Amino acid sequence: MQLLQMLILCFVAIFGTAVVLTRDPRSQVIGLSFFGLVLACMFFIFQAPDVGLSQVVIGAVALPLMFMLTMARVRRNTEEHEARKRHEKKGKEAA
Amino acid sequence: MSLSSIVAHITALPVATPLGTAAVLAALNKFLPRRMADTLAILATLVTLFTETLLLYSVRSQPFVYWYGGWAPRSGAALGICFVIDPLSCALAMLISVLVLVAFVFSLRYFDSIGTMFHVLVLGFLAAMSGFAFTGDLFNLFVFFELMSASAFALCGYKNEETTAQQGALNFAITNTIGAFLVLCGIAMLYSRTGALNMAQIGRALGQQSDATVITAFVFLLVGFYVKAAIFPFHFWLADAHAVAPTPVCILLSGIMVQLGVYAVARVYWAIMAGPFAAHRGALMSLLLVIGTITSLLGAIMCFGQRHLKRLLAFSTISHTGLLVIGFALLDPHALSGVALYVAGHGLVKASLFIGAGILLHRYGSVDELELRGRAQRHHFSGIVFLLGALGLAGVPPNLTFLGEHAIDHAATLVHQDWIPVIFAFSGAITSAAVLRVYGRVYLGWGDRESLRTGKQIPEERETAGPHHRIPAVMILPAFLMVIAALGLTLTPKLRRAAETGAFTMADTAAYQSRVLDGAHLPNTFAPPGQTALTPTLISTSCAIVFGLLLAAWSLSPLWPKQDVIVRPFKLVMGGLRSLHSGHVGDYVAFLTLGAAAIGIVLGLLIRRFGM
Amino acid sequence: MNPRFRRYFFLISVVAFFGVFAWGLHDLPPFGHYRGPYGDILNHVAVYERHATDVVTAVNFDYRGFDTLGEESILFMSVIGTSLLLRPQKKETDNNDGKADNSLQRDLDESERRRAPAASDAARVLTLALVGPLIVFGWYIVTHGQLTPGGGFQGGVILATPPLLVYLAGDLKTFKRITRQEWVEAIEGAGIFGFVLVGLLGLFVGGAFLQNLLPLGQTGSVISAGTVALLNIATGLAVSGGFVQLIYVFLEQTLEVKLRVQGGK
Amino acid sequence: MSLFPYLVAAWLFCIGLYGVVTSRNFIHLVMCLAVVQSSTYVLLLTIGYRIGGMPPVFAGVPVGTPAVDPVVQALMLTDIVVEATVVALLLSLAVQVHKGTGTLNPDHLRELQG
Repeated sequence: MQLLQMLILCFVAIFGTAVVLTRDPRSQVIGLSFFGLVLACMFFIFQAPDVGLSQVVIGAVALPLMFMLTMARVRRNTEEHEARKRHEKKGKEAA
Repeated sequence: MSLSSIVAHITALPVATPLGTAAVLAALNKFLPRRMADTLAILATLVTLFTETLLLYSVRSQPFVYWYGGWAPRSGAALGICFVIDPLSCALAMLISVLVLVAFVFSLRYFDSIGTMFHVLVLGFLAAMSGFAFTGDLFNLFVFFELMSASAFALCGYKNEETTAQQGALNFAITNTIGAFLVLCGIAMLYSRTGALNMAQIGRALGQQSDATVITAFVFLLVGFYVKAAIFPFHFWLADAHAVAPTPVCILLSGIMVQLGVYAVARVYWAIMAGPFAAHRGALMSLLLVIGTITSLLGAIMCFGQRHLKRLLAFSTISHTGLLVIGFALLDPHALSGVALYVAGHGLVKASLFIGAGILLHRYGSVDELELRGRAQRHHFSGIVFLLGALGLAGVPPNLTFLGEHAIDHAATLVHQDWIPVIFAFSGAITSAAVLRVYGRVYLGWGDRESLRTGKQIPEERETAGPHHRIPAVMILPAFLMVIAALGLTLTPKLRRAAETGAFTMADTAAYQSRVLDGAHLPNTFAPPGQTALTPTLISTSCAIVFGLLLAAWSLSPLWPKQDVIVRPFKLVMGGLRSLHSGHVGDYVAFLTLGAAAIGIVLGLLIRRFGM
Repeated sequence: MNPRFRRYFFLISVVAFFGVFAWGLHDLPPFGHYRGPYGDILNHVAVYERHATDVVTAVNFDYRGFDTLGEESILFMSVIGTSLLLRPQKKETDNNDGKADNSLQRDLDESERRRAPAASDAARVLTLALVGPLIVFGWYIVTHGQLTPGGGFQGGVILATPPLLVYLAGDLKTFKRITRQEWVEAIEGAGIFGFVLVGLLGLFVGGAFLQNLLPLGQTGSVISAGTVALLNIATGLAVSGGFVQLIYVFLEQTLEVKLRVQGGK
Repeated sequence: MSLFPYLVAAWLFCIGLYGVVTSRNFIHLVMCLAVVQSSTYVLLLTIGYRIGGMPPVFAGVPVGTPAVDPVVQALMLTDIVVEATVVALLLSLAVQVHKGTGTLNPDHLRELQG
């Protein structure tokens, strides 16, 4: 039992570090959702089912979803900027 | 039934009323007309203010403790959450409500209608700050801290067209969130040690022991709350956030939220840490005096170097919060009463100064000192706010700030820290000089446009709709009422005495603990009577205002050195200070880490190695 | 500071910070030896006093119920704050006229369509079939908070997922209809207001804010633990409304074009 | 050995801060903040743990069986809500910054200097 707890704590430390060191947000968000699951496992192992349940719904689902939507929006922004630039170019050429 | 037992029942209202009203306003977002929302929000604030007045009246002789859910403690162990109603927390809550009321009244003329969201957030902010002032439970303090943050972040980024506003809010949010995590770590460590979350119970369980855990936990709480209070080296976010927030929000952030960070540390110290640090007061005092002095000087110097009016006022807030920390650092109830008076005086004055800036923005569409030069020459009326505000910042009698400074000076002489009035004079002089310079340039048209090229220029759009050629009464009136209140309240008899009673009651740790845990009915603790000399404070404040006037006049005169001939060392120092305030959140967090580590190491060494 | 200098500066600070942290931690009671008394007292009395078998829920909604009011308000304020921050900027709403802008709009719509593949029918059926069970499950979690792990918060989040599934199934119209802002905001506000109301009723009936005012019922039955159940439902409402709005606001950010096009027809 | 779980919490705090300071993208930065926050979960969870304790749920178990601390779990529930909300606010601010400036890199945002 003790061993299992130490093991999961090691996992938490490793996954947390990995999330930080992943510089690309797109892969990082996958790491984050795994990290959320590992945390949830930790809560169950440490006899905290209430917290574990919340962590599953928040940490592993809701948070990554928000991150992904934000990134989609940011990508759209960039596309919009570029599209606008292209248009200005076209307009100039036409003139 | 006595009055106080009836009044006890309304203790929950300062939190419940704003939250309930906020819920209604949010639910009816799409259906309520704007004026209706204004009315409801102002009504809720008035109810809160009225409740707090009743509470203050009922605790004038004896504080009481209110247990939520009726969970009174059993054999000295708290089961639930309590509010501790004592004179100082009531007075603080009243100040909060007054400023929120002013913010609502000012925003009656606020720009685009976006439903009721602004009202909802400000009401949430009000509930959070009231709860923060009253609570006697450490984790509850954290909850209200976070509620305060959540509403403040959103309010700060309110102008979502302006990218600087979003950046300022982002810096604010990131640094304050890390501060909140530090607070939570501190709470966890204290909980692990004592098995309690009630402040009185933690204090009693700790007794006199001050081991590594207790010291570290206190350092974490201190740092977390001082991030909110914008104390060096955690102050960087404040100018970014305040410079860009809408005016009514600035009133709340600068007028009271920042000072609540100082209050939280004072509350934690006297409820929990007075015992453990009883033998180490010297260590804590010297550490905090150093931090407070640096903050105050740095804030004052940066304040004078600004041309963006709101940023200038924001740095002045940093400077004055540093003074509050100096006052608290004396760890003496006399000084605490001074801090309380100073908070009230500064809150009123700073709020009216921000309104002054808001009026200029409304009338002339700018808060840039150079752009505004001479443009308000025909509107001297609103300029009086700046004049009186400058006097308040310098602490000229009969301002509340003068009373506060006097109490702090008195406590300082008791512990032989006679240099403290000098710091007060310096900060007062520089910050009031900055405000007087603004007055001279904007309202009198003195000075030229070139002499102050250094400061940051941030474009700012008008916040208000409607005709801009006149200044609405809802803007100018609250500002006048507040500066007059800061002057008039001083003349009320016994105010000084009442503040001392409040401070001595708050600082009476043993009485606090038995009130909360044993249900003891103990009267307020009264300060020993005695007259104190006014002379040092009078000298200090008159120096402040004289030097302030001279400095302002010099900076507006042709004698003021041009940018390229400024003496080299001064230029270097200013350049260095400026580049520290880089607007880069990574820098801010790095400084936060360094500050937390340094405070921990210094305090630990002073206590363990040097036995202070 | 340049990035390199910042990194070194920070590394030195953080080593010192870690030292301070570890110094504070080494004096804590050793791991695995919780000493109480707060938790132990509650573990002993909560079941008798509250007739709730899940002590965590009893703590959250009764002993420390006031904290939970604050917690729900934090959620509430940040949902309102998020929709305030992400409200359409003026320049975004103003650019719909003019020929050039229209063709720009068409361009953007085109790229949008290319990126989002339509859901297959099988996927739609499967996703929509999940909606019913999820609602039942969420409701179960909300109402059994005092008995088993779970409660208003966890159930509320689960109850917020069906609209998301509807969106995933590609049914934008229904998604828009069930996430009408008026309703979502009303549900959210009702949850918070309900919490405050239960508290105030406790004040008038029992004598203290949030005091229990209902019979405690039979330990182990669904209707037990008095106000805890009511507060769970209020929290469930507030949380589900809050998360639906949160998801909606973020989705709206990515889907501005799509929603605008479909709404216009 | 009895200190190890606490040190994991301290480690997560520090590594999260490292990510925040060196981040070149606000979205990355917010995820690093989530890691800092997870440090508080670990700390709260481990200080309330009792070896051999069961969960504080007494459905079908007699009261008096050794159980872990329910209070820290209640605190962590609050903590998790706080995380979700702070993340939502920060992300919306980041989106707005990107809308206005076209970048998410803090190194490129220098409008607030001085």
